[in-house]
Amino acid sequence: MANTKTDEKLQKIAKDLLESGEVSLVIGYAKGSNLQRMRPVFITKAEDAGKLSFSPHAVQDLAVFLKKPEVKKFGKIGIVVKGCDEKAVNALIQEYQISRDNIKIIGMECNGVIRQNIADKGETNVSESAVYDKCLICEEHIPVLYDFLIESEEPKLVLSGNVKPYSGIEKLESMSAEEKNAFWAKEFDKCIKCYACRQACPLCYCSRCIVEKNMPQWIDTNSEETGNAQWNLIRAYHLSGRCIGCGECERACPVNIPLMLINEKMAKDVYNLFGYKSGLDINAKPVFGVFSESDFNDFIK
Amino acid sequence: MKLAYYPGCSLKGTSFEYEVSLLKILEAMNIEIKEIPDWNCCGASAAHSINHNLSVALPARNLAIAEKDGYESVLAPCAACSNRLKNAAYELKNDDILKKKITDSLEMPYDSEMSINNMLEFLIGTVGKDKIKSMVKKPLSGLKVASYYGCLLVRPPKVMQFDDPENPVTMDELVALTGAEPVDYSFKTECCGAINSLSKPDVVMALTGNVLYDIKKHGADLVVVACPLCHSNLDVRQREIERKYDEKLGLPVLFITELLGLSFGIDPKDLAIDGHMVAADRVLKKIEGLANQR
Amino acid sequence: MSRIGVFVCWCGSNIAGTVDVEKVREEAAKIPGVVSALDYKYMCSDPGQNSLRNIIKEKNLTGIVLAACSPHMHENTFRKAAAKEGLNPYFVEIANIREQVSWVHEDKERATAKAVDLMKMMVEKVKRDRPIEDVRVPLNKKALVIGGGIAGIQAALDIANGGVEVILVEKEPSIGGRMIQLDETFPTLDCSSCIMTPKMVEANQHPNIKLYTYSEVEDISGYIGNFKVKIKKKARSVVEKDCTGCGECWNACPMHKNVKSEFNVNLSERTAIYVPFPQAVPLVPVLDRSVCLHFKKGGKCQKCYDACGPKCINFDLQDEIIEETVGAIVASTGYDLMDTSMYGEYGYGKYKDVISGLQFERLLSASGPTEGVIKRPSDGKTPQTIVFVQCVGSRDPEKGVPYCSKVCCMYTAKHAKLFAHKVHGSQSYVFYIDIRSTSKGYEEFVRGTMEQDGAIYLRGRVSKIYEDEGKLIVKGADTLSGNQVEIAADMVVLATGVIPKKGSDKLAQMLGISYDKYGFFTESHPKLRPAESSTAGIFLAGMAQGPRDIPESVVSGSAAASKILGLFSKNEYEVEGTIANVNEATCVACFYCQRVCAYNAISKKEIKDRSGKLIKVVANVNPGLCTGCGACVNACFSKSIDVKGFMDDQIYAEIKALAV
Amino acid sequence: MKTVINEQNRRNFAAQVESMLHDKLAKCYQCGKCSAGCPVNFEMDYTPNQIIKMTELGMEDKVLNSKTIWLCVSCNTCSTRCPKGFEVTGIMDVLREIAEKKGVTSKVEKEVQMFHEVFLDNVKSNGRIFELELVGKYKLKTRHLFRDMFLAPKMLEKGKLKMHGEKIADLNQIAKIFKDFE
Amino acid sequence: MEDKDVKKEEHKAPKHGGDNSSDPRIIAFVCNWCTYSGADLAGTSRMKYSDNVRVIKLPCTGRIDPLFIVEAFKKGAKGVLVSGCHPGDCHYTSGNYHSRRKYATFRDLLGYLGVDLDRVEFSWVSASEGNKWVSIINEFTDKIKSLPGKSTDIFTKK
Repeated sequence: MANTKTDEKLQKIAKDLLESGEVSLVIGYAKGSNLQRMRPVFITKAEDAGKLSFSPHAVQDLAVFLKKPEVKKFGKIGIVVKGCDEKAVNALIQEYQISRDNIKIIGMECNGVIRQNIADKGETNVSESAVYDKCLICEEHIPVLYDFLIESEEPKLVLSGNVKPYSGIEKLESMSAEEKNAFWAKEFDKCIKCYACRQACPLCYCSRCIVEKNMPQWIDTNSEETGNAQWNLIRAYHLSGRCIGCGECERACPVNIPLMLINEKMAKDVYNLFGYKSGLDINAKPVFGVFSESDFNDFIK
Repeated sequence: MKLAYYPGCSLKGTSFEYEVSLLKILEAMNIEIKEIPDWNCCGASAAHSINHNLSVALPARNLAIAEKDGYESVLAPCAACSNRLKNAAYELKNDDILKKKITDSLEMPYDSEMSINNMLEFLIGTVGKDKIKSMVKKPLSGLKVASYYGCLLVRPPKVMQFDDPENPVTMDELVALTGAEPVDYSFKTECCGAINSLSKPDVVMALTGNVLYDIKKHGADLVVVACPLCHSNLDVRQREIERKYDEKLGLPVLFITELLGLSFGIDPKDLAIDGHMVAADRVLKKIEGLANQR
Repeated sequence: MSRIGVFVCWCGSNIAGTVDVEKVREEAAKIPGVVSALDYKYMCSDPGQNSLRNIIKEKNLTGIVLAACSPHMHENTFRKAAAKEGLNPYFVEIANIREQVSWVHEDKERATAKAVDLMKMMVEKVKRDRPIEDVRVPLNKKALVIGGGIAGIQAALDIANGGVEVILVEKEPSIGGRMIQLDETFPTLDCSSCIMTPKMVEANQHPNIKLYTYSEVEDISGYIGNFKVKIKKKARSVVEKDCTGCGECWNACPMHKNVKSEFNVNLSERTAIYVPFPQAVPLVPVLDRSVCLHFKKGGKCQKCYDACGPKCINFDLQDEIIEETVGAIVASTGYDLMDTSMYGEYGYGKYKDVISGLQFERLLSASGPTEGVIKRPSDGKTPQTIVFVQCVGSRDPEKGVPYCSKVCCMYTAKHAKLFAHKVHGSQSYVFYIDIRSTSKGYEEFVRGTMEQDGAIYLRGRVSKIYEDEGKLIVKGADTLSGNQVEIAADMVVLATGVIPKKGSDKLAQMLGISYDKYGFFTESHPKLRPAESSTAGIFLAGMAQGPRDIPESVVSGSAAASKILGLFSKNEYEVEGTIANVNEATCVACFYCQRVCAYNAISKKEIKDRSGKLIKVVANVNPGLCTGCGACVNACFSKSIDVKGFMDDQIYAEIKALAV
Repeated sequence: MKTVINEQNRRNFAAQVESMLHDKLAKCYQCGKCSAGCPVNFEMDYTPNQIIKMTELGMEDKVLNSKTIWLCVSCNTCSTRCPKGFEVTGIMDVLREIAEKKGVTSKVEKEVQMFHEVFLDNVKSNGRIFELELVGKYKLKTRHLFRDMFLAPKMLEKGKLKMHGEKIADLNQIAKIFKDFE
Repeated sequence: MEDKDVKKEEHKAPKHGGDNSSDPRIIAFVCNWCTYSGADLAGTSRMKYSDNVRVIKLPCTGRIDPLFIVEAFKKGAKGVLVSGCHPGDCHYTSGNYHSRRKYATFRDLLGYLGVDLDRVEFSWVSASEGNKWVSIINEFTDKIKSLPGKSTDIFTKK
């Protein structure tokens, strides 16, 4: 449930930013069609700042809008972010897609956001069983970088450890190649190549995606087995070491492919191999922009 | 040529066979040598081990007597004696101060360029290959003979001035003259440990054992030596070595003079071959057998 | 439509013995786009090449595939032949059916099948070849040498003598570097300053050399043939052209205590206005504003100005930025000694008489603080026993560096020798791990130190040094005899290891050249391109590359110079055209390509509209720097960059040709 | 045990050795070829190259009390092969002689030392070696009475052991030599 | 009867590289400077090795895109080898280092999505390692032959 105090603070900050001209756009959340839904809102006038709100239903990663040309043309932008979303902002700064000078980060302390399907049933309180898996492993309840921080008035998320986030990864890892293959074949079979995963991803910002390149044809465009698998593989590969785990792709997928099982697996492996986690430091060099002479070599004969 | 003979103590004692056989073959070849009158012990390894000056002075007395008596060369069949005599001559030539001290003490001058020969130098150089070859009456062909040189004949090379210190062949050439087949092997000049024969018998047996087993491995019927100390270790201690390493050797060890004597057709008894600890009977029989085949 | 010619070489029986060349030819003829297929005994022979040229003409070929030996053998031969007929030489592809088929397989049928496959792959590749033009970069025939030690001076002189203008930049007030600090040099015991000073003077007076001392390179941009350099000439407070070097100013300076002489490695003092050493080139003093009373006490003191005859002291001089454009650069920034104070067990810094090798060098030097008489820093007494400790900091991965500093064995032997010569009846002990004396005359030199000069060498490191009753007790070991030993010394000299000059990593970043984890500049190839950096047009010399001695430094300076003179012998620099190419329409400027480029070849390019408004930023490939390795291609998510000659669609076509 | 290097003592000892040896200790560069070829290395407490280094460092006590100097069989293999032409065998003689003169009795290898002493006594009194007497005296002195005794009967039988020794005529001169050089 | 057989033989693709496990197609992506030269050396030394391999030459492992591996599988390869200069030996300084990171990650991803990793091999083969090239190829071919003939991965059209 939205907290009035939090909203007031948020609105004040946005109002000030717009009034002073420090930004010409604030991207934030507004109350949605019902209590359990919030929607993105784009505020360009100080007097509209009152629309801004925040609650455990603010599930969207607004950083995705930063890649849109329509948004970019505003120049200086303010953005309301949760800890997870903020990492996307950092990654975009690392990859020169936005400049730190052009963005004001309004960081929200967040204790977890409630799964859409549970919220739709009327749930308004964060709890271990109600929030997304990403919230259970979240280490950035307070964003790592912000210009303004709004502390949460909500009760903290209590973890009993009974709910195992992303438990599918371990299960898959223990399977044989054949079993894994069967699992993913079934999942990818559902794919309709709508590319919603790509559109929802704040870090899929290429103006021409590799899937649209046909000299050579990197990916079979028709939606059949091998092409689907290829698309999902390349999407995951391009996000390895970059994905910040906001989960928007999976949420956007109309056929419910468990994309986070791939994203989180790759994040885990990259961390184990190279000690790198994406989006934590705007001054860090991206993991695939550097190397170490002592990198993992055991798989090479 | 006047040839002086310096027998040394061993040839008058434990290695009497060496002198007996030497005199026998010289007699056969009609070569005359004269024992240096009233010669004394060269001091052997004991002197150089603990008293350098004494190790020069003791041999110097013998050399001075020989020089006084007008000899041109000295034969010292014992490798240790020839080594010490050569060493003394070398020191006297290179250390004027020491030379003065010694000649003063001896009350004899010493300036000689007299050559000092070991047994092999004497046989090859003074006697000559042709002479020896002409003497061979009973060629020993079919017999495999390993020549063992040890240390004293060849080292230190700058003083000994004899053959190649790492691979000497003089004795092998003499062996070949007898018609026997020289056996090549790896430990021709490895030390048998003679100097400590009495004081460190275990060490000596290890060293001598190395040499003997290597010879055995290369298929020799017997070993020839030109040094009584080597002979003592290889012959006298052979039984003990066999027991220690639990492996039979049965290698007769002959002096080179004895081998030459056999090829000259001299009776083994006259060469005192029965004076050795390791019986040479089998080899002697083989020689007889070979002779009969022809 | 492609008009491809396929030529199958027999290579005598080398290919034809194992591969059915006729079958390969027949299969080639069936491929759409192949208008000519031919087999011949020796394609590389003159008749072979001629028939190739004739067919290019006759059939008006647009591409050629040779099924023959390895491209490493004759690719160039055939490219040249094709070029003679006006075909772009990059339209020649080789299917390697000798080294990788006929010589390694035995079953003729299967080898033939493989040869056919390889031929097909190359036909598909050549169909997708685009014309490639070699790149020509104009050259500004002027060179920059950074660092005025022996390597830099040698490079500058050689380039200048070759008739090319050189800018020599030196950070310190005088050129001369480390070598001028040395007393005598191993193994000949030449006096260092006697052989160094003439070179310094020559560099200063050479009409082709422009010398900037007390200056630093501030910024470098551009690429081979066209580097833009900004040099900061630090305010000297003395007008160089008017100064006579008479010395009245420094004699008048009241600050003659408490300021340690850098040149004498803290063993003496200097004034605020000073020349680092009497033979300095140029012989013009520098005013050290950090200690000068004029600057510290509000302008009252001007004793130097008063003493100066030509009045060339100017307290108002400011730093000056000079801009130059050069075509090539030599980086020869030299070395520092390691700080050995981390060896608490040796007490450097704690005990005055534990000194570094360079300090001992100054004690030996006739122009040093003791005028060449060896005296202990603590009490000025002449030591009778000196212990030298080698490998202090070197070969010590725990506290120092794992590498060998190379010069210490030799300079320690020299120190022990000179000590024996200067102090009769003295004794030196040298602790070493190994003696490395591999150059001409070096081993003999070290042996001489032991055999003639009586230095005693002990194989082992020193564990601890402490003071006891006026002596330095050195606890060491002689591992050869297996003994722990203790020596009471009057003085201890640490053979301190060398490290790259402080700030050389910053310079390397500015130059865009690679350096190793210690900061030594990395050669383009450790064996075959030892004078070149990883960036075209930038060459390396001296200790900045790694430990080396004087003759090696001189050689490396000359090598860099000859590379530059060779480069400048043409008017343009030519590069193979197989380089990367950006699709600006789809580039989203993430610059992963730039991150992975080892050659600094990728820069940001702003695309503006006619009114000058920025439309977008894209990656841009500098053709002078790109080597065509293709790392950028892999880094690009949107596939907006490709390498000519190895385009993605060509690779895909090759894979497709193999489809089963 | 650590060794404190006293510069004066080190110099004295090294100088004494060098003057008797007519060679320079510094010549040795510790390649170890002497030790590699030494036939009795396996029994030694210090290898020959260590003896040289320790002599150079002035470790007189250790060197003179070592087993090595007495175990050396003077086979000259080391000197013959030394790449620096150093008198390796010679230094063993010199060190034994210094030990003998200084009255350092080898604690570990006294038999060797005693044998040399008994041998020279024998020469002194006879001018030549009387083997039976030599062996007997040596055995009495070392108390190794029964060592090698099993060899005796056969040697006697073969005539190798003479029951009477020879004495030279001019024993006076021998006595003088010993007097002058002992 | 006989004629028919001959004709059939002609129409068949050359007898190699088929889909069965006894004669698998293997594609090797190699760098020009080290591994390609190493393979040439195997040739000049007249070493013999399995003929199932087809080499695609690229300038550097830095240029060998992991996505090529998938494309090779799609086009019927039963095994894919990627090979280049040893760490520290890269002709272009660091191409192999950059790629090594990507290969490590990509390999994990392939395995996770059900590709049998026995079919993907990486190696460093220098220009002087003709013998290593030979043993890599032979061992890899043997390994591929021992795997089930039909690869089960989702990138291969069934």
